[in-house]
Amino acid sequence: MVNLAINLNGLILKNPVILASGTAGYGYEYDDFIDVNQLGGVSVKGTTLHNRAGNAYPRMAETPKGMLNAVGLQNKGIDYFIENIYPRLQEYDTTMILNASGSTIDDYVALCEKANELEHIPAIELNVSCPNVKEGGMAFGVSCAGVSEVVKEVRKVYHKHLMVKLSPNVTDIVEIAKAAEAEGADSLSLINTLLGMAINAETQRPVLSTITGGLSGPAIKPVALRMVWQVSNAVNIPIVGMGGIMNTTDAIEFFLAGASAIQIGTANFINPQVSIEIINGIEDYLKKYNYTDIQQIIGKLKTT
Amino acid sequence: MVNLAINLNGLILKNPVILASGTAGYGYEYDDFIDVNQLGGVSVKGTTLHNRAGNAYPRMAETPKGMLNAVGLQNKGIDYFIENIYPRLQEYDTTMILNASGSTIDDYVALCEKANELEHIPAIELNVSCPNVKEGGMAFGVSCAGVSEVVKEVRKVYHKHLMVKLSPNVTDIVEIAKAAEAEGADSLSLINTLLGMAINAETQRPVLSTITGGLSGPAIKPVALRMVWQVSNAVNIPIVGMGGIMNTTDAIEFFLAGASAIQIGTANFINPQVSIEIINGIEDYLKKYNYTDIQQIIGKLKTT
Amino acid sequence: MTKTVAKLSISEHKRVNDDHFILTLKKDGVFPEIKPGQFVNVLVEDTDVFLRRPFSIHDADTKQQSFSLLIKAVGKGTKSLQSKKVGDTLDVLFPLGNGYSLQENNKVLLVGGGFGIAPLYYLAKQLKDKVEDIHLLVGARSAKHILLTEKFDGLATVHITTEDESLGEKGYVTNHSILEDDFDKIYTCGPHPMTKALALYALNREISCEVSLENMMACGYGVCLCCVAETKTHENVTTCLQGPVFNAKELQW
Amino acid sequence: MTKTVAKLSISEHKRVNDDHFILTLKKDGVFPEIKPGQFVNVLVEDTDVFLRRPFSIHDADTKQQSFSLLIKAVGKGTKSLQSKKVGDTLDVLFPLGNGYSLQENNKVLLVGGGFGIAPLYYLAKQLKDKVEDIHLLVGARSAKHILLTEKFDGLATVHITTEDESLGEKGYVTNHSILEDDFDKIYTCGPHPMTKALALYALNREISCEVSLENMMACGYGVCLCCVAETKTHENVTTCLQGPVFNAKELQW
Ligand SMILES: Cc1cc2nc3c(=O)[nH]c(=O)nc-3n(C[C@H](O)[C@H](O)[C@H](O)COP(=O)(O)OP(=O)(O)OC[C@H]3O[C@@H](n4cnc5c(N)ncnc54)[C@H](O)[C@@H]3O)c2cc1C
Ligand SMILES: Cc1cc2nc3c(=O)[nH]c(=O)nc-3n(C[C@H](O)[C@H](O)[C@H](O)COP(=O)(O)OP(=O)(O)OC[C@H]3O[C@@H](n4cnc5c(N)ncnc54)[C@H](O)[C@@H]3O)c2cc1C
Ligand SMILES: Cc1cc2nc3c(=O)[nH]c(=O)nc-3n(C[C@H](O)[C@H](O)[C@H](O)COP(=O)(O)O)c2cc1C
Ligand SMILES: Cc1cc2nc3c(=O)[nH]c(=O)nc-3n(C[C@H](O)[C@H](O)[C@H](O)COP(=O)(O)O)c2cc1C
Ligand code: FES
Ligand code: FES
Repeated sequence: MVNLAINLNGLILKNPVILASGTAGYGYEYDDFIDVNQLGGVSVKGTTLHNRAGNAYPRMAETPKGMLNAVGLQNKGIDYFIENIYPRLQEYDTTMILNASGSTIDDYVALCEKANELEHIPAIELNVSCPNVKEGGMAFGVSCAGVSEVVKEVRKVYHKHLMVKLSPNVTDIVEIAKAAEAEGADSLSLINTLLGMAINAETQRPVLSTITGGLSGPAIKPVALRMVWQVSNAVNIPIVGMGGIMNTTDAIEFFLAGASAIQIGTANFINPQVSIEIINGIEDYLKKYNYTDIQQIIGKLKTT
Repeated sequence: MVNLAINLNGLILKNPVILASGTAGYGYEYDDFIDVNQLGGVSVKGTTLHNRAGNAYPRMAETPKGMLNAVGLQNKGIDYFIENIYPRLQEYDTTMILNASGSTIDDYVALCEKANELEHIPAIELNVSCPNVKEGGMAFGVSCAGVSEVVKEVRKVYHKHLMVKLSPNVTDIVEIAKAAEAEGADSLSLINTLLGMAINAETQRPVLSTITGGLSGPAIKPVALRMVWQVSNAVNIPIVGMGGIMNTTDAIEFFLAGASAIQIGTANFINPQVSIEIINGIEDYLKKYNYTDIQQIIGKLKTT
Repeated sequence: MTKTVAKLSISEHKRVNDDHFILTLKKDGVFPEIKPGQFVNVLVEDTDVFLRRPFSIHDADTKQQSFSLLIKAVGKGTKSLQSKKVGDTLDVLFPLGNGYSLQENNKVLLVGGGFGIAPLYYLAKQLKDKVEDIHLLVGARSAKHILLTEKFDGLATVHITTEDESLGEKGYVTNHSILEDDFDKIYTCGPHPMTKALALYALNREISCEVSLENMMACGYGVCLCCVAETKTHENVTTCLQGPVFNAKELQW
Repeated sequence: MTKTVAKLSISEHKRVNDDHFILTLKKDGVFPEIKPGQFVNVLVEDTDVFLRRPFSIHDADTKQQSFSLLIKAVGKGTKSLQSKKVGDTLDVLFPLGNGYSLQENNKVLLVGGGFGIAPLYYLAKQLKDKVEDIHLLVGARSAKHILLTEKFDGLATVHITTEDESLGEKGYVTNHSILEDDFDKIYTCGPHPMTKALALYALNREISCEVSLENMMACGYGVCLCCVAETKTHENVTTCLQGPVFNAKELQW
């Protein structure tokens, strides 16, 4: 038997595979395709203090082995979430993570205070890295000072597992990661999307209503792997890796680079069952190489 | 008739298509495939003051719609170049650009002083963005202070066209671009490769001898386009755009985003004739939409 | 309405004209109920295609356990599908979306533009028993761009407009004289300018109107929020899950 | 030696065993001179393949204007090539690299490991008139992994090693008794551990030895500097342009 359970600095996941925020919906949209209870976790759609309509259509552009999105954190706000969505989430036996965004420190704090009361949600993923709205947190996420400030204030009111989601649009992700760790983050998740752009050469217009958007999918995997590797060598809290994971092999690469768990984002759009296939694939990989615990490959990249 | 010639702040190109450094060799390697004289220009292999053996093999990893390289500026140094390669380049009727790299300011200055004497080379592309060697200039290229310092010192000794090649591995490429402009750069070229990594899940080892390497190819096009767009809206000197250009449509997107010329890199490996195909394709596009001059589409992205 | 993702084999590949073709797909085992106006999301395994491609269900046959798609080859993905052969398999996510509502009515009008005619055939078949008098209005640039109207023989009275007057009345569907008739309901699908004009026409005349949208999609099952349309109350709703069919009066035009 | 990039049609597709096959490609018009040890770089139009894939030239026929490749299906690109059909076209860059030198000699040994046997067939044919006595030594895990040795009938005396002793001598090529003979020259191609062992053996015995390397490549024509091998003088040389064939004594082993 192989142990896939992961203790993420106190947050227990039955296995290391989480649906990534913004691609997971609230989990229940996947009921037709998979048994959501088999997942390690679900990071639900980015939630803000107040209702947000999101950006104008079009919000999507296909790119080589990737896509740009400019959703802009469309959601009905935390109160609506608590009243209408949270009750449904309690029926699931998987780790539900609330992806939390804000435009001011006060917003983040107010949001996280409310999240702290949600019994069935043992963790928030603090999104300081959404590139698609002016107030999406990326302003915080791209400087050490910004990250320090948000994490510090949120830490005061949020007493459960605080995962901080980092932006890849920075010169040195290691210093940002260290700043989050220093202010009390329990874990780090990375990477959010890379800021990109698409143009329609026929209409001579940007494809997205917002001109620029967030790049995700296999195209960004090399950058994501590099950042997970760099950060895992620099901090002592666990890392949740993501960015372009499409199959088991990709997932294993992230574990070797130092991720204790992974998130599946864009790949769900290509195959809504891929998360379960990857869980099974990880088990097969571990068996094939005679491991008994997923822990045995985490960070075990051989570099000599 | 359509005019494809470009005046790049004094540097005249017969058309806006340049072979990118590190993928162009010295131009003559393409003699079997294309008429090199039909190109707008050739940016020759990154050259340093002294001989460099480059990094150990393996230096390459294929990634989704892209590749990582870790060549590490292998070249025999500027003196060897002047003696053995430069004479051959004089036979070509295209704009030869010397891609110049260094590990110290003194190196850059010494190199550019020598380059200043080369009659048949009217421009250098100052590479402050090579991610593959500790001393590859990326240390300079990722901070405003670093870029300012290099450009300022080189500007004192180099009196021809000074193109500065920017790194995409930064939080804010606009401020870096402005720093280069302020110190006297005649044009900017972007982007160099994104720092990435590849892992072999079977051997559990990095694919590259250097662990991390530079990501190029279509995968990075959305990031490159975004940066060209941002920089072209912020500076007054012309921009040479590159990153994942595979065909005419991609090229047109870069012109619309604000590039006055483009470079073709990784695409050459897939099709060594692609540069000529793109030159013809640009002409066809302009005719189709009734333009008479390439200038008429540069920066003409419609955003309202 | 349970969605599935399944590998379906192509049982028929029919050329309509140079750039239109019909693929019939068969599914073994459980076959879901399919409503007209619903769509599928197809994985195209080609170098330059990444996301799935959505297509309306053109016809469905529960007994045969099959359904068909009417596809126009416009780009990389659709051209790759055009080159598929009978016996090849496609990975398909289906059925997606809400579909048209199927009330009893006296006289209804179906309006299709371009490949917007695709869902109207299955719709007409399903309305047959419920509606007295079904009319189909289609428009195109010229006669040779008018597709498949013969399929509607016995299902609907067909009206045609062409811009060059090569068939039917001259002009656009929105000028056709049949619009002067009194209809209980209009069902439409097609490019945005056309559906918009029709929606406004219907709203103006206070005719109940259902519009199917063709917004760009990433997932097709309601999680990415990329495909949204704006409602009258300035909310963004997903066209893949809450649509693609909307009551015209609920949307912001 | 002019390189070209051309669309070539597959004139023959021959299965060797489950994972090995031979593709024969035909070129109309000018046909370049091809030397044994040269290779081609093939564009594989498949979703997950980006760069070209290099293969040695297994045989060439100037009159027929064709050449063939012996390919082992090991991954995405080679599996995609395996599924190609006669009549399909491939975009190929060729001929690339320097090739083996073809001196007159009394007695030479050709050593192949895995698909390293690929270039040795064309080499043996070209050496036929120049060399008195040609020997071929191949090794594999067991008899069923020994490929195509029958092709060398009349060209070379074949020697075999298998790890399980199911054919020929037991062990590796580097232990085979034929190595005790006196050879004027050794030509070899195969996985690095094998070529290395042979190179060291030859250097030790002061036998002239040419080694063909299979380094990973991006361009194949000398511009990317990704495929380098290290020389005795610690210089990095391109295996695609300055190689793939090297005199064993020039390299750092
Ligand atoms: C709900 C729904 C139902 C549809 N039903 C049908 C149908 O029954 N038959 C049919 O032929 N097509 C239908 N479409 C449109 C079809 O999905 C697109 O034509 C297809 O995705 C184009 O793929 P491609 O790879 O060939 O084009 P690409 O190479 O990706 O693009 C070619 C051009 O088409 C544009 N384009 C791509 N997707 C869309 C889109 N969804 N809407 C508008 N423009 C687009 C691109 O911007 C580009 O200009 C439907 C779309 C939706 C959302
Ligand atoms: C000069 C030269 C001549 C060659 N001649 C032949 C030949 O005649 N017949 C033949 O079958 N193969 C030959 N090869 C090897 C062949 O190019 C690779 O097997 C092929 O590129 C693998 O492609 P793939 O997409 O199937 O594998 P991938 O899916 O890309 O990779 C599968 C596995 O193979 C490894 N791999 C990929 N390329 C190479 C390589 N170049 N060297 C070592 N390992 C590699 C990968 O790391 C991976 O582990 C030659 C290579 C070179 C450089
Ligand atoms: C359509 C879409 C919406 C997203 N929304 C969010 C979000 O609300 N909050 C967040 O933290 N990340 C969001 N992301 C980023 C993903 O969670 C993930 O970090 C990124 O897509 C990289 O992973 P991938 O390549 O596997 O998709 C979104 C991504 C996509 C594609
Ligand atoms: C193999 C390789 C070697 C490169 N060497 C250099 C170099 O020496 N100097 C330089 O400025 N850029 C170098 N580059 C970067 C390219 O010039 C270009 O900026 C980058 O590849 C992005 O463009 P592309 O996606 O079209 O390849 C190299 C790129 C590759 C792939
Ligand atoms: S396409 Fe993803 S929500 Fe509609
Ligand atoms: S493969 Fe590019 S130099 Fe050899």
